[in-house]
Amino acid sequence: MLMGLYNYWVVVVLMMIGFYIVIAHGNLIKKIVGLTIFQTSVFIFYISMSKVDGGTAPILADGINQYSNPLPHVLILTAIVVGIATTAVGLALAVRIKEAYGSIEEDEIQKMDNLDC
Amino acid sequence: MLIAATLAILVVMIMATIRAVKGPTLYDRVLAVNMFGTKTVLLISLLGFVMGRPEFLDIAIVYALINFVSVIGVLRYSDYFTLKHNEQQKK
Amino acid sequence: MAAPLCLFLTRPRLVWLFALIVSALAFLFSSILLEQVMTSGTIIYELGGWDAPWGIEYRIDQLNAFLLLIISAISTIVLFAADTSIRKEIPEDKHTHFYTLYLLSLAAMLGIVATGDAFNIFVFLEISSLSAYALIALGKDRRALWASYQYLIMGTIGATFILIGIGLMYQMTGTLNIDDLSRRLPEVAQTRTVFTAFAFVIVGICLKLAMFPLHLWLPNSYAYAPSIVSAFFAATATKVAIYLLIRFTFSVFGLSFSFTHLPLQLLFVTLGLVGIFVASTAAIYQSNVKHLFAYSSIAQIGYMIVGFSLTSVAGLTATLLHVFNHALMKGALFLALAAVMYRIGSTQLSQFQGLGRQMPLTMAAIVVGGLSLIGVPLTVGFVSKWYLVLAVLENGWWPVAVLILLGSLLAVVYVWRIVETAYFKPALAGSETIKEAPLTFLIPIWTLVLANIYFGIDTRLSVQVAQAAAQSLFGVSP
Amino acid sequence: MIDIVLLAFLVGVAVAIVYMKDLLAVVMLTGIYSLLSASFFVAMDSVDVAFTEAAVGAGISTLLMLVAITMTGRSEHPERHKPLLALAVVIVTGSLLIYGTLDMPYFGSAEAPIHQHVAPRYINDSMQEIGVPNIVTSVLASYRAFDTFGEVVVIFTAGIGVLALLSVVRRTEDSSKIESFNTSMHEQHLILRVVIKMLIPFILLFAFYVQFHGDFGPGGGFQAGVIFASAIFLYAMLFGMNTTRRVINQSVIKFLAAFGVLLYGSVGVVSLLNGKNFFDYSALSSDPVAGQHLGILLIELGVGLTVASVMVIIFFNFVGRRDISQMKEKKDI
Amino acid sequence: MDTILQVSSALFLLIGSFLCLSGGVGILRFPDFYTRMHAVGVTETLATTMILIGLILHNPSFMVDLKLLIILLMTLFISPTASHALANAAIHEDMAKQTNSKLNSEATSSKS
Repeated sequence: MLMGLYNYWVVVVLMMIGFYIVIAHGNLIKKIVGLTIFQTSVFIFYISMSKVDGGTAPILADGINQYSNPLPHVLILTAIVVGIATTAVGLALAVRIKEAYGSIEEDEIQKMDNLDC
Repeated sequence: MLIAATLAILVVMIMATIRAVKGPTLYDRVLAVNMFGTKTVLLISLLGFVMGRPEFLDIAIVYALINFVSVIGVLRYSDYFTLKHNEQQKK
Repeated sequence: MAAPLCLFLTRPRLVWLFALIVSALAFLFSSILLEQVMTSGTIIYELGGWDAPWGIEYRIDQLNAFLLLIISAISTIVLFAADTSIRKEIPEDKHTHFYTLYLLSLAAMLGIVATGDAFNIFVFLEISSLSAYALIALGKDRRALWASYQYLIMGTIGATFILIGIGLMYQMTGTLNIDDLSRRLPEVAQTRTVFTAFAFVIVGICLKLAMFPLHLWLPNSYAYAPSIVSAFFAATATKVAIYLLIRFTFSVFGLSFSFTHLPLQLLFVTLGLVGIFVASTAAIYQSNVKHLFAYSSIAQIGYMIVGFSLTSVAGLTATLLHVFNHALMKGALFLALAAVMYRIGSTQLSQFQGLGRQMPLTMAAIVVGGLSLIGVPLTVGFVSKWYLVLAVLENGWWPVAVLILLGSLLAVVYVWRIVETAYFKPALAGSETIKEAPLTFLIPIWTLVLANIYFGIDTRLSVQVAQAAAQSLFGVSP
Repeated sequence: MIDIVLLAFLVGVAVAIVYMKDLLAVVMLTGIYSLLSASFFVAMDSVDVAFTEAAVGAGISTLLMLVAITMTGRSEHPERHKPLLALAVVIVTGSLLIYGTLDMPYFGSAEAPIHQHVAPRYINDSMQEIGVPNIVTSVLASYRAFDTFGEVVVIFTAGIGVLALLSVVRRTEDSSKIESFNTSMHEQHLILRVVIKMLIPFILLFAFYVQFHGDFGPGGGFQAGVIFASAIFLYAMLFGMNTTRRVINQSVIKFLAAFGVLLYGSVGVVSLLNGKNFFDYSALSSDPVAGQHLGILLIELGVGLTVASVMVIIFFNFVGRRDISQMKEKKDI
Repeated sequence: MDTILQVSSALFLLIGSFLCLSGGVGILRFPDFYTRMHAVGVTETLATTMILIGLILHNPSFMVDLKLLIILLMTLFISPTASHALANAAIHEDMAKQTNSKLNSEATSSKS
């Protein structure tokens, strides 16, 4: 049991580290970094489950009859693209926020907003 | 032998990471990241052989390339920081 | 069917007219689709010609078709007014971007609703959210940026949760197709993994839905986005999330699983009711009318959640009706606000003084919309609340019914505030020049308002469709 | 064995990221993190994903973050309060997930449902049905073509979104000033420029190889697009934006991005017009397998085009914005 | 023939790993940036070459050898260039700092 699920547990720890960065840190760029880690860990999770013991990469070749599951790979390819798209838009927003507020710290921005109201 | 080489590279990767975390200067970090990248290239090539399907070396080529691009990127943009920094000091 | 629609959107430099035509076409297609589905049952369309669990399919039953219709209708009507409003609120060089993003978001929402594949839902969800972030950030105020950023963080966390949930489900069943999932899940329903998957999917969707405790991103995003965008999203985005919630709990996991493993029913009813009260109370204290209506949206989501958690055909019918009706009223209200924004450049409540005389038609629309929010007879709001209360009573939950009615009283308070300022306070000095909104606003606003009244009186069409959809869901799930 | 080491390593890096305050270092560690996870993907047999993760995570997103922090500043404020609530939320979510893993099929076991239900068809029949040895490519481009279409649209949306957020109207006087400011920095990099000039043609060639070899080995439109774009980034970083703009016109790029999506879509429409379903490539040719081949080739081309041009758009807009804001700063001083 | 290939391949790999490790120790233990740079720069190129040659000897398939050769060539190009750029940038910054501190000290001395 320990070995059988070890991978998944580590992945969960990774996810939670990413998640923690997102919700606990106030810096906008750092939040996006956390988001990237969070998403990458989910990718690792998907890829881990596609592995078959003794299998190889799902590219057909003679003399091999045990392949790992290609479907999660496809999904994750798509998800990686989604991830980079989100990162790009998030960074663009962070840049604009810096221009508009002069800061990228959550609490400072919040303070300025409260003044605005 | 392949396995031994793989392990050696993993150990070196860990060392590089420690340096990247410790710093102290920006350049130390870039150096460590660069080294890390090169070692990843080697690791990938070795892994291909260890797992018995060495046809996929394309990935290693990409790694080498991307590593280079990002090192250049870091250097190029670190210039901005130092320039800004210097200007501020001059003022 | 809906697939070819997705193609139009990618042409850049498309102008408003083009967008309008596309959207109208979408509307046309979805009406035909609804007609077909109502007469001949579920339509399945296999993309790529591969049959279901291997390829991706569009699976359209009454529920999807109904939502497709709502979304495309609202988008067409809103777009009609977009041109005038956008000219005022967004710099010239960004117009093409605006329309491209708008269409992308429309297509993505249609995609979410139409597709029958769990992972495909995630992809479309991200398209629609990405375009939403960008659209909201186009707002003039700098707070739009911050609101959009918060939305981005929350939205991405939500999407990632859904992704984890889908992954867990996939791991237990080996399939991604919704229909196939619903067939294979019961075998493994007792495992802890499926339970976790369920929890993650639900939490993820609730984040997107802005259900009560997770609603923090919504008011600011709606308040600072360009008015047209607020109108579009207020009327559609949460509906899509509701759809997902219904789809996952009823079709994928199945009724018995969803509501027996967790105290979900109790949880949702409580959260729904608390949501109604907290959000309505918050709405009363807002000084910006956009904020006010944004909070009222959260309250309305509370009603939908209550109806949904009744797990009876009547309750679900009420929810679907409310989805439809809420889209109509919020569309009308936010469009009217867009018109106000166009004329006076602000939606602060204090600026509304005397507007009842200067922009009579617009303000009348707001009043009708507000009445509908309260649930006055002859408006659509009444119909859905009526069905909701009936459904609640059917379950014998007296206190809940009373609370729902009390919630409506709160709505009276905040709507009254607007009416009072607009009609019974003297006009601000220097505001004599304010004229009625241009025709491009009035036509779509009043189309929606009249629809509000029409569907409030003649309830056959909407009720029939909603009931059919609800019944089919209960038929599907064991 | 190797995967366990890699995973432990990943955790270490992630923890380090939590504690680092210097954003520049954080970004570099993120680069390391994604290189590591890419190595892990190789160990898990998913070469295509490793390919993409390396190119995207270590390359593109690191670069974008770098450019972003040149605009936003590189240090993070120390936390002022203990984020106990956040910790609690994280622990609850984490333990829920761990709880969920308890009933999961063991890692690597071939009896897991995912290896039993849908996937075998891909593995056993895709050769006859599609005729492409790389199963990932055939699933990506044919069985689940619509997902991939969504993916292209996502990246396109991101491109438009970034354009909407960051694009600025440039004036020529500004750009000439920026250029003079930039050239002063380029002079110190003579060797770099020579080497990179030599490398760029090879990179482009390699990108084409990846693009068209995707049927047989790892790779495909997306990866090729990213590599292509990274060659352009290299050029732009060393020779200045203006020179690059002269080579690659922004509106052309925008057109290409849209063209890629349209190409993808029109492949679907053609099969629709031929009376088959959307994205049914067998309609493209009398022989279904040949039709599949052609379809995959075309849509991969569409993906490649869109990805490359969107990446370039995003990067150009970030850098362009930065240059402008820097000019303003200089004027202020 | 085959055994010779195997043995020589193993030998190359061994040398490569050793060089790698020494580089790793170098980057960890050396006192300042320039010495660390030296440790990495010197070992890295050679270590990579050794390991790649070891792999080439290991595998008889032509396509794979070709790719390995490409990687080898690229590393030979890239890694010294990167090292050069890095050292260059570092020196620049150091000089800038020195002049700055000189300016500063002059300024303070002139004040006093």
